[in-house]
Amino acid sequence: MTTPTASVAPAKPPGPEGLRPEGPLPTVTQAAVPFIEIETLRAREFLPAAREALTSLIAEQGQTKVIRPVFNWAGRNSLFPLHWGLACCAIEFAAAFGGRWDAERFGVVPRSSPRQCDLMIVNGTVTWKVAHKLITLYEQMPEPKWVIAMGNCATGGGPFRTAYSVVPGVDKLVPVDVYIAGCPPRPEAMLDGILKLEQLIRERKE
Amino acid sequence: MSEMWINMGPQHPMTHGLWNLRVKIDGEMILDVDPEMGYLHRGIEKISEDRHYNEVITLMDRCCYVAGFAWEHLYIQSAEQALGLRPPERAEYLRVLCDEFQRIASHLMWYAAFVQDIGLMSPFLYGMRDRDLVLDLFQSYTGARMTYEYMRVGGVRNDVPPGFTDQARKVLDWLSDRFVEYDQLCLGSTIFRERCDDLGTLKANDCVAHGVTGPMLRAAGLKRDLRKDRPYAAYDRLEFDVAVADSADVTARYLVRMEEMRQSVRILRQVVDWLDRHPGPVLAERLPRWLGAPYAPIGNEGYLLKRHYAKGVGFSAVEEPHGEAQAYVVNDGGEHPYRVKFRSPVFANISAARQYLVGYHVADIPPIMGSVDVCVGEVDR
Amino acid sequence: MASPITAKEKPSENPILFVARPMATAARQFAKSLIRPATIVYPYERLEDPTFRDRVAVASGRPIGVGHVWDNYRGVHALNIATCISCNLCAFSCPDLCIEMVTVPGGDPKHPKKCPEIDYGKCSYCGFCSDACPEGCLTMTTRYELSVARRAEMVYSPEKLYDVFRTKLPMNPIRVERPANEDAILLDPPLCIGCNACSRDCPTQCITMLDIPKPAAKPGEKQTKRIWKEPVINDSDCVRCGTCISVCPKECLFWGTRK
Amino acid sequence: MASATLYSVSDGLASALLHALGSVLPGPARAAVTNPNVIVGLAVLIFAVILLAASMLNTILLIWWERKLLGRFMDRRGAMHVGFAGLLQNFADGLKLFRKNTFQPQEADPLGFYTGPCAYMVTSLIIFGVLPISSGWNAGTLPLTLLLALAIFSFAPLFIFVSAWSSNNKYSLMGGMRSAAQMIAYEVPILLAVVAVILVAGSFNLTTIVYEQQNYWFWGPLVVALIVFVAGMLAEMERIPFDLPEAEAELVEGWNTEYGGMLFAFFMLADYLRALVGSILVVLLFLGGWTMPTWVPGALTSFPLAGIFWFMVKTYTVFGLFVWVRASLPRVRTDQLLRVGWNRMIPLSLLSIFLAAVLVTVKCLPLLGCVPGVGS
Amino acid sequence: MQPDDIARQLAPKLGDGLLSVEPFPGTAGRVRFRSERALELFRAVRDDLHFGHLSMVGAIDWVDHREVFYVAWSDAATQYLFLSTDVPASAAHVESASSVWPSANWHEREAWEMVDVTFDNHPDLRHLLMPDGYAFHPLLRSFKLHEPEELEVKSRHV
Repeated sequence: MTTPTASVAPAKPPGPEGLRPEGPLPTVTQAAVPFIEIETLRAREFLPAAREALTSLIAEQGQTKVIRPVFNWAGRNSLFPLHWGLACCAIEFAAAFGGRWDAERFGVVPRSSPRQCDLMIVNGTVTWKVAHKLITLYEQMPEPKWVIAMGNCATGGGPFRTAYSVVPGVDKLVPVDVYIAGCPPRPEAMLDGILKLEQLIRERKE
Repeated sequence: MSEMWINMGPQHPMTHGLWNLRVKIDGEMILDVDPEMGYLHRGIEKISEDRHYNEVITLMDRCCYVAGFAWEHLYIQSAEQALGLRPPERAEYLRVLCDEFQRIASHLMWYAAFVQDIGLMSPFLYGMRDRDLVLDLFQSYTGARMTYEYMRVGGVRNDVPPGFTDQARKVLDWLSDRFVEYDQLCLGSTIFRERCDDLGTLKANDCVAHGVTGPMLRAAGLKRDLRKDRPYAAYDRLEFDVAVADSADVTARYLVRMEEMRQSVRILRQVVDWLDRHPGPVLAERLPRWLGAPYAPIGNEGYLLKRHYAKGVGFSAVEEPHGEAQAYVVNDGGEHPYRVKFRSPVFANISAARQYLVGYHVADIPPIMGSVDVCVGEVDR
Repeated sequence: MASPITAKEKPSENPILFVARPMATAARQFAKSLIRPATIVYPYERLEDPTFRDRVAVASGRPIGVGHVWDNYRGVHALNIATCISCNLCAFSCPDLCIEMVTVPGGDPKHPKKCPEIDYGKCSYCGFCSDACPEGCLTMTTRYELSVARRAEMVYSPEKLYDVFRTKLPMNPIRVERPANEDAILLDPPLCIGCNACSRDCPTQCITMLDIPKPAAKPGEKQTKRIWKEPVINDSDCVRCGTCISVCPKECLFWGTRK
Repeated sequence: MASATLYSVSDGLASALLHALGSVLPGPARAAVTNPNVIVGLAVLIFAVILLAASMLNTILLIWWERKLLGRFMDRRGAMHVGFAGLLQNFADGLKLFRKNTFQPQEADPLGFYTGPCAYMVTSLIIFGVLPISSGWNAGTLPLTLLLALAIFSFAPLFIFVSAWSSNNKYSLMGGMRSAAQMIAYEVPILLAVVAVILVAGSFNLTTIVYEQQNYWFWGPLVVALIVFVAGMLAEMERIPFDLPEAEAELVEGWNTEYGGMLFAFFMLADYLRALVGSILVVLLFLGGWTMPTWVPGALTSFPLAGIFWFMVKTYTVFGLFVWVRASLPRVRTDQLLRVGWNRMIPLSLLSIFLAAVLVTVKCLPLLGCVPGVGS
Repeated sequence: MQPDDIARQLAPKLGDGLLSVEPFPGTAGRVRFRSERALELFRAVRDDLHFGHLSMVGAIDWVDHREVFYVAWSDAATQYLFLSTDVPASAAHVESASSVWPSANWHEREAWEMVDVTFDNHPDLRHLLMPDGYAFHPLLRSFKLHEPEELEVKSRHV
């Protein structure tokens, strides 16, 4: 898996608190501080740990020369995204599974249960109210798993990023592998993002 | 099994968006429901107070993402009232064109989601396929499939390209043929009728008391359609009927929506013919450039506004695909709207959920909520 | 207000043999799509490819590509750096504040050339910027594929936008016409101190400083130290960017209708 | 090849292997290795492995077949980029699920959570041992193969309910309960419909039932039983219109909501194994098994493995019918499903028994050979 | 229905509770009333003027006071009616309309959480769009949005 993003500042948790300057805030803008205490890094800490364990295991055993490409082939050709719709991009997400673009051609079949998914396509605005649930859903997905931030709202809050209730980018909550720009992206652009992710899975080394 | 509460949502195939239906069940029977909204609350009304009048349009498209044009139209009407402007006639017809095609697209989206809810698999794809044709038309003159940014205060951005009307006629012909197939797939099936008849009944007086509007209200037999009752844009110059059904159940809502699509096709044929015959400007002439052209100036905006526009308020309503949407725009003379308040039809339709869900089975929730046609974007705003 | 009731409880279809009718419809659809389903095989077939559209739409009679006018599509921007006059209008018009003016080589030290840098992680593709561009150098193209693995790659520098321009993708041809009698920038002469700031910063060089007669000093009044020059704005060259208003130290320029 | 049965093939293979092994071993070990009991044991093992491989391969092909057919019904293409025409798609799915993280929900009961899917998978696989795919491809001449097959087939609700209960999820639980209710309700009409077949064929042995159809297939005279059987099978396989336990719209994924990775793959595979078994049973009981009508040219029926070929053609066509139903019908509701099961299907199946009895009594069965020219 | 008609029909019932009826764009008129007499007005509007359908309830923060407005619709007259009342910002409360029009329920919940106007005798006054326990009222003028600069991608050119 690639390193999530450049926007992640590793020294400081890039959660809601990390967005603000140091020091006490003026009383008026206090209201705009996101109000939910989110343990932003739960999933984020879990991933590197799991990756480290896996890498050391592989290094000890040294057997994956042959198996890895096979599993990478399987993994990239059968990405099951989570079936959920957040906002506008969900409609284009649905259109991509409609007859004209037919994402099933690539083996992409949406599943309703996070337990059966490998891919979370965050297709819309993430609000602080749904942030908990998003992290829960992400943690319910079994490894290996990927996240695609589809559209500008998931990438960085989009037109609503100044609003009091919107998470400015889903990479504040879960690690993101591929960003798709667009507002909303065309279904083709979404398929392009999935192909890009397949490329990343093909190239991954761990 | 004793009584228990289950959460349907926010990630649930039934919701078609982000909301949570808390259901109290006893076995398979529904005892109580409590819709929980706000998972997609983006503060559109607050952001609007921070934007210029034309810049709010970008939010309107994303407010209700299946009926962007209707909400653009709604906001633009109110803003024009608040600023005291009037669009040229061709712009009015173009707005009707947008609205009615949007109604078809929205109802097709509803059809796709609704049949998926009752387990029909292929019509979902037929609906999406035919909706894409309408979106192709939108793209050909606005440049986008869903978020159009097409209407402007005082008119619309640009005229339709040459050859558009012919293509529109082709699509309308194709769609009228498909509506027959849709009916065959749904109404022609005994299972569909068994599933949907006498389901989710909400009688007319309950509809009125709980503020339910749109196809749900018309399915209860009340002939109320703002396009007829308080015609806006060019609707008073167009012929169409209001689709009404009697039985107030899921089948009736299906019938009303299908009939509305047929009526929209009828309206669109007239509009397309009119557009062919009457070329003209699409943007009001003497517009100060920061309203006419879509960009914000710097410096002295306050001066400009005070010079051109006094304070004012705008209140208008349009018949959105989901029902009756209203917008209230307060112009206090500043460069941004002082307050923008929207009334979402689905907001009221969902708030009456207890009236039409309690007493049915858990398996009935998807068809009933599907027949309500939930668009969470406009509920939460 | 009375209109005929159209969708009474008389459905247009009724079941035949329980489920025979929907199954027949599905079978008909199956037979049709055996020849050519509505699917476009995306990475290999593209809707914006006109030959593909003609081939499929005409040859198979399927509803693919009907109604496509792709030139209008609002995708990634193309920037012609050569004709950009650094007027800032795109950045001012952006409702999402995704455009930042950054310095590019080519300007003189006093007037650094600034061109838009667009962050596609914020851009909502509304087209306000290309509508606002007075020189037509910032347009939108039909490119829509923009998926990156790193957030920072979404920021398109002017050079990158110029690369898009050089690919000769179809550009969005729709231009918003200017109103005939547009508001202009007017001068409030008594306030002007003739500082030349507006003329210096005007991106189109449409402001010239003309000498004005120095009034005779009234008795008892102290002579002001102003420079006796006054800006004259050439309305036909002016793009109404408002730079002069923003740089004016005395706020003596304002919007208005020229008589 | 018609004489080469699957068992004789595996027996020959086993004895050849063991004799080859024995020839290089010293005397006493040779005698131990070439002991007939050992040979039989190995032959059974090889037999089982071949059956397993064949049934799994067929199941995966069946999934591919469904995806492609469903795609065309929906005016799209279905999986097409992985392997030729998407043939490798399901292998990719399986491999991926195999390598996914295995986990267990916090509140789940581990015993039921793990044994449920395994038992579901195993019972679905066992049925293939008794299904005669062709004249030679069966596990021998057990007298009651039909009853055995149906008995194993009806184990499933138990394991579904166990896994649904153990995963400690409300949706799973509701799905499991619906599944149990539905399968029990439809077990009865299926068995009653089968009674009609048994009456006409005079045997509980599937091979005998197929040979009884050499002159005329049973679907003509027993059309009522066929309808009941197919409807019941749709319910047993939990396919639309009777896929309530997995009703995606209300119960997220039904009883396998909490399952992921390989356990979910077990459910998926077992579902399609059962679908395959259902289609095979329809072919065996009503469509003449591997036999073909006499008007079909001999060249088409006498090539090697022709029986298996035609059997598979019939099976996949029957499954295509199920896919057609899935593509065009909505889902029914639980109470409607049960009402149809108890109030319509059982009377219908009793009627079919009555009709079969009448037909047998008046001995007019050959006259009713249904497909034109089927009667020899 | 003209503003004068409305005033004539409402005046006997409300007396000094009715402040004025003035023309308002898109509606039959705007009825301004005293917030203490709200319930009587709602009943009169629903029963006497036959505005049976309440479309919208909202509130505006005018900094010194808050305005609560209601939009009602009459099927007979096919017209909207705009009702509005001013409440002081220090004691912003008004009688709930949900006993007269059940549809007011959710609208009042929203108005309460957004503009901080309390509706007395509301059956279920809790948060609708924001999560429980959210302490602010976003549509008040004193509530400021994020500045866009705070949300910039930090390592923009990495």
